Amino acid sequence: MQGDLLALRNLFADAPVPPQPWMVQRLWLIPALPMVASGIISLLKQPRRRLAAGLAIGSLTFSLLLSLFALGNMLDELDAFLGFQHTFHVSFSDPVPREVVNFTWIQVGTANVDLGWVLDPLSAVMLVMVSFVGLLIFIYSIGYMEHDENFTRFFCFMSLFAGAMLGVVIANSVLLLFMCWELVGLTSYLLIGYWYRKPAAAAAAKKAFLTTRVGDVLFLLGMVWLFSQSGTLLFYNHGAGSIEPAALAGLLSQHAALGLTAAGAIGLLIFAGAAGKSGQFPLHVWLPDAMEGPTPVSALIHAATMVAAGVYLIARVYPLMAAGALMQPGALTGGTTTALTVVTWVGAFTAVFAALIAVAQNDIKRILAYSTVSQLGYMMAGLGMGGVAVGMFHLITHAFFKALLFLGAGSVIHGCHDEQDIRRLGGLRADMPLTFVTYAIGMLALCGFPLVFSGFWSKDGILDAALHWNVAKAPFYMLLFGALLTAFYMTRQVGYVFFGYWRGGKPARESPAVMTAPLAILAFFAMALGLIGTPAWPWFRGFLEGRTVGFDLNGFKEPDLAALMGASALVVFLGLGLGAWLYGGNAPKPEEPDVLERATPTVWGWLRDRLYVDEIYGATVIAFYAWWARVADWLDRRLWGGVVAGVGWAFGLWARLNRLLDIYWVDGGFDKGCEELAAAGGLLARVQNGRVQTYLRILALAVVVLALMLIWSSRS
Amino acid sequence: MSFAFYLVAGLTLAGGLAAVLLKNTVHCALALTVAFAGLALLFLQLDAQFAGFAQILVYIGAVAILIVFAILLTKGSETPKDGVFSRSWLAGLAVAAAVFAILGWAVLQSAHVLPHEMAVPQVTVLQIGNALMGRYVLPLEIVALLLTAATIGAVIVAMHEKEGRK
Amino acid sequence: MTPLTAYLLVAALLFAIGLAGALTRRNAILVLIGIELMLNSANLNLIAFWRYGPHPEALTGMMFAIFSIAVAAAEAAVGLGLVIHIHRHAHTTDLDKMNRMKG
Amino acid sequence: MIGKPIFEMLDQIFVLLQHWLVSFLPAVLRPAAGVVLGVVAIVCLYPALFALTTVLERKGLGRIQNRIGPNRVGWLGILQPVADAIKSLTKEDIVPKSADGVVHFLAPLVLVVAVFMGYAVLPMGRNMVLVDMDAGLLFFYAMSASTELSVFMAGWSSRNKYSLLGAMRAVAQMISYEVPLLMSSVAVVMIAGSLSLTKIVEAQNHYTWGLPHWYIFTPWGLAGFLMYAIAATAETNRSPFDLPEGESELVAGYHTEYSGFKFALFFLGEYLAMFSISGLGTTLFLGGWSAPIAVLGWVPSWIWFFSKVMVSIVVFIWMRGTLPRLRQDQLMNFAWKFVLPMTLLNLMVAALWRFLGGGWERWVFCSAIVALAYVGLGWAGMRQGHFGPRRYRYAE
Repeated sequence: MQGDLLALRNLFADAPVPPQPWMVQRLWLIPALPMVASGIISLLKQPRRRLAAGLAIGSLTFSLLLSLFALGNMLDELDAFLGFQHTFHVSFSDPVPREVVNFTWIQVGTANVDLGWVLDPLSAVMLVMVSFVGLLIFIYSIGYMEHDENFTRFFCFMSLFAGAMLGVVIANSVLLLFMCWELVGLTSYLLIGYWYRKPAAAAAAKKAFLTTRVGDVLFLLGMVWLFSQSGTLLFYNHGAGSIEPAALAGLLSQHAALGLTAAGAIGLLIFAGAAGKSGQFPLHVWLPDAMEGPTPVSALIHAATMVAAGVYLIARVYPLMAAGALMQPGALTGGTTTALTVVTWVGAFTAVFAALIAVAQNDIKRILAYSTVSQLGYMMAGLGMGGVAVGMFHLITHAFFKALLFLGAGSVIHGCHDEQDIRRLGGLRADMPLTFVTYAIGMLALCGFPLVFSGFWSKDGILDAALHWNVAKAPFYMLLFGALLTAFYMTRQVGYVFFGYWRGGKPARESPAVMTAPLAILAFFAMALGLIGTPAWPWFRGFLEGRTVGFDLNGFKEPDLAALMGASALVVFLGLGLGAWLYGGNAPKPEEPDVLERATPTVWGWLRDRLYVDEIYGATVIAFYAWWARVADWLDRRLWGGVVAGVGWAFGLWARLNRLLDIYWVDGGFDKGCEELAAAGGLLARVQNGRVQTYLRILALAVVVLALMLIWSSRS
Repeated sequence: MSFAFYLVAGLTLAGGLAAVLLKNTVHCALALTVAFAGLALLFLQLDAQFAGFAQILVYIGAVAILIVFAILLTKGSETPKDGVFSRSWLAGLAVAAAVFAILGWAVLQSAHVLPHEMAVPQVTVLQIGNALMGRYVLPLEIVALLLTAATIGAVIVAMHEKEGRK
Repeated sequence: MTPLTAYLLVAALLFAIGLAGALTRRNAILVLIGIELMLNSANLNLIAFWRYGPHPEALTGMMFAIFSIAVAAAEAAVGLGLVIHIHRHAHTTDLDKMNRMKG
Repeated sequence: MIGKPIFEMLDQIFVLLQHWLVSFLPAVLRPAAGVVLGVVAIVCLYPALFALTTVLERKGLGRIQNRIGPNRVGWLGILQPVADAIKSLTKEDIVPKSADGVVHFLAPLVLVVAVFMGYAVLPMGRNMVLVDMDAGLLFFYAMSASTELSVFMAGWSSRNKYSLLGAMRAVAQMISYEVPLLMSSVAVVMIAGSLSLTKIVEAQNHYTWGLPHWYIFTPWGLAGFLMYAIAATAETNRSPFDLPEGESELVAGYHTEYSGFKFALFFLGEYLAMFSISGLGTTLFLGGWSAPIAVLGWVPSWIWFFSKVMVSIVVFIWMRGTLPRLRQDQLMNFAWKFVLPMTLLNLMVAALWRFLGGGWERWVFCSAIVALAYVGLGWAGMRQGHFGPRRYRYAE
């Protein structure tokens, strides 16, 4: 059988290879366009607002069109690919069609530093999502940022971000990915600190940059390790890439410390990078603070795309993470490895942990930020337990409804004169009807309201995978609890903001159409996207895993599925009900304590203070550095300072002694000597008569003498 | 040695001598041009076409013109009253003679180990270009940097200092 | 006399002429002219050694000469700029009068 | 095609003629004799072309300026150059008393010789090049750089302030515009991958859908050609860059003190330089001797070369009749702040063109960059008053 297969492959290897699709050759245009736009915008002056926004939006529109084109291309190829497999009854080592374009960037000795891009279902889906959500947020920003004086700078950074993020998506080389990854981090830093005059924003930008750097250093280590072991930086290279079976076999045969294989260890290092970017538990602290940036930034970077880049990274290197446990080489599901188990536990823990904190926050954006951290935990857990499709589906749906929520929050903030404290808002249902309706849709999607909202299906996929996970059942219960919390805190937020009565100062007003139109579009997708991932028609999963799926109601008949859906719906209703009961009718006044705070002030205090993670860091890592700095300072001041002072004092004493000697004994003789020396110096100074030619002459003479010496010495 | 070599070498040396000896500075510069042209011809005789043309382009087209400009800008074309040679010209001449003596002696002493006729090297401009962009790319970049720095430096040094400014 | 010897002798003579010019002329520009001659004679040496050397295909001498031409151009530009500057300050290009750096 | 051999023979007629003439000589002398024949042909042909051009120019300028132009000697004044030649040969050769005799005498000779040298590498038709040099373009520029010195020699040796001023202006102008001239040609060299002019022509002698692959039909080539044309006009001291000889200010520039045959030599040298630089432009950007459409490929190649050169000459004349003279500061600003940056950018565009492969993107990108740069630089320059009218600063 194996021989037949090989013969068949060889047969087709001889056949004229169809040229790569047009789109694959031009895939680089997708990130390049926004980057070029950013470059041009950076040269514009402040008043050129329309041009700047037009350039950014125009370039991203083109990128979106190209991305859609690439997705269509991929769909065609998938059909052809499956048709081929079906006709000839073969299966390829790669379960999905994949087109790569690689080239050598630098050649160092025998090692090639290769860059390249890849188009496969994963990147195609992600490209469309990033450019589409990005485009909507760009349009929204025109309204949101209209009064900002640095409008052009904003669009310059946003455009750069969009380009870099699209670069991360298409990268087929871990180095290219890393470069775009760092660019994304840079733009995140720039945009968090966009209002750099606010000290909080500047501090948050620094915090975000430094915290993600911790993960990135580990990522870099993983990258270097991967390069040194597999000898290539490319992910896919027609069988010679670093995460293709041949290289993985090599990585698996090596053992690192603690019983890990090299593949597992590298996977964990890369996961550290992903955890930094995606705000997973120990490194999540920067994300809530990042809400100091403008709200479109929060929506685009810190909800929809950049933070999801970590999840995307894990999905991209999934074969590496899952190496050794795969049913089939190159498959994108199944198997549990140490690396994936770690991913799962971290994800599940983060999901619950962040949801808990979100319950007790009062800043509208901060609640959403913790919600994002929590949902990213879901995605990680989904990746760890259910494979690429499960995690990515939640990523895509989450991108839409969380962007919607952030933009809705932005609309609220915009309409309520920059008020972000939910206790000072209220009753906006009537004042901002459009915002309210879309926000409610986003909130229900996030809570996972059954059947019509996308969040339900994607979260259900994760819970389903958790239920069938064969390592432990705890993540399932954790995630279920997380769902309850999610429904609860979102209901609390909506109750505060949109129900009750207006507690702020100046009355609120509805935002302009340029802001509400993207909200409406996003709301539509927050509902409709669920349709492509229901158990009856798991098209999305099929697309990512290289299968075609038809509509089949029997999908619901899988064991436990109905019970699971029921349980999850129940949990959601419970959360919604609880929230509505506590906050629905009449939220407390700003000065009054929260309902829950009255019940359990201690726990509430912990949650409000974010479980003291920042304080723990302050007390440990930062305190250690501060202590170490103080020690160094003390050493400088006391120890070395003392030594230096002592030496100085000793020399001072010695100097006094000398001075006496000098005055009464040496001076006489010395003066005489000096005079003699001065006379001799005058004699010598005649040589230096200031005439260039004299110097040149001496130089030439010296050359002659040197040449003579050389010749003479070689003679003897 | 061919007649052409003696002719060109004679031209070059005569040009060089004239450049050093003539009274009128502009004549010196023009004689220098003759020496440059002779050297370019010598390069061509040595089958170094590219270097020869580069020599003409750079030295006759640029350096000679620069020198001429400098002469006119410094009113150097008038012959000074107190002679064109410096006070210590004799010492300078002696030193130069000594240098030539030692150089010539060294060349003649080692004449027997110097190689004789070699096959004409076939070097195309393409090879030179590839070498410049490949093996010698770092020196090339450094020279580019040097030329940029020299341009800026020369402009700044020769620029008029504006009155009334810092 | 082998060709290489002849070229080397011509180069040596040119060098000496240039040196003599640089050492004996009063005018700073003529000193520069002498220096240019010296540089050129060095170029001639490089090219001659390239032509008659063991590895002409390696292009080492040729490259050296080409770079030397480029450097000489820079040197001329800066040198003449300095001369013009000095002339503007001291109103002379006579090197015998330029001895303010006297020790 | 019946006439094919005939057309091929017509195409190669001068080459065949040369071979036939040389074949009478012993084999030893043949290469040298071939070169001598070529030199003689060039030395005879171009002065004749010069004579023709002077009439053309004077008649054309006359038409533009609403007058008749020379019409006395021969039919419609066609023999005017002959009369001029006789006049200049028989006129007294005046050398000013204080002039530097030797240099004064050498200057026109150096000019004409250096200009003639440039023709050695110009391919004037298929197989019609005197020396097919590997570094032909470099040789051409080396020779054209040598003409600057002769201009200086003429101006300085005349001991006349107008001459000297004209010479200094001319040299400064030629040096300034030589840089963009070279730079715009380097773009061609980058794409063609050779300094040999015959290879550059060969690289352009292809056709798609019957249309030629001339470099002028690419974004960088068009921009490069425009810059080349501007720099070439300045390099040959033609109007509107004819400040060095501005009659109203400097009498006649560096050849004020020349008369008779020496003046004629200068005149000849200038026109020869114009021909050679037009020929080089034709070779670099207009496909040299290749036909403008594939179906006209049967027309002898030298006809195409000379027609293209003559068209350039007509454009030169037309510009002289149309454009007023620039000011010195405008001239320098234009060279250093517009033409040079544009040519440098053009180099990058050419590199981009080279590495973007054969798709359509390179057309879009390169055109966009060139157009943007042109508009941007021009706009910025105009705004800062580099190219526009002079803003006077009066003493307070």
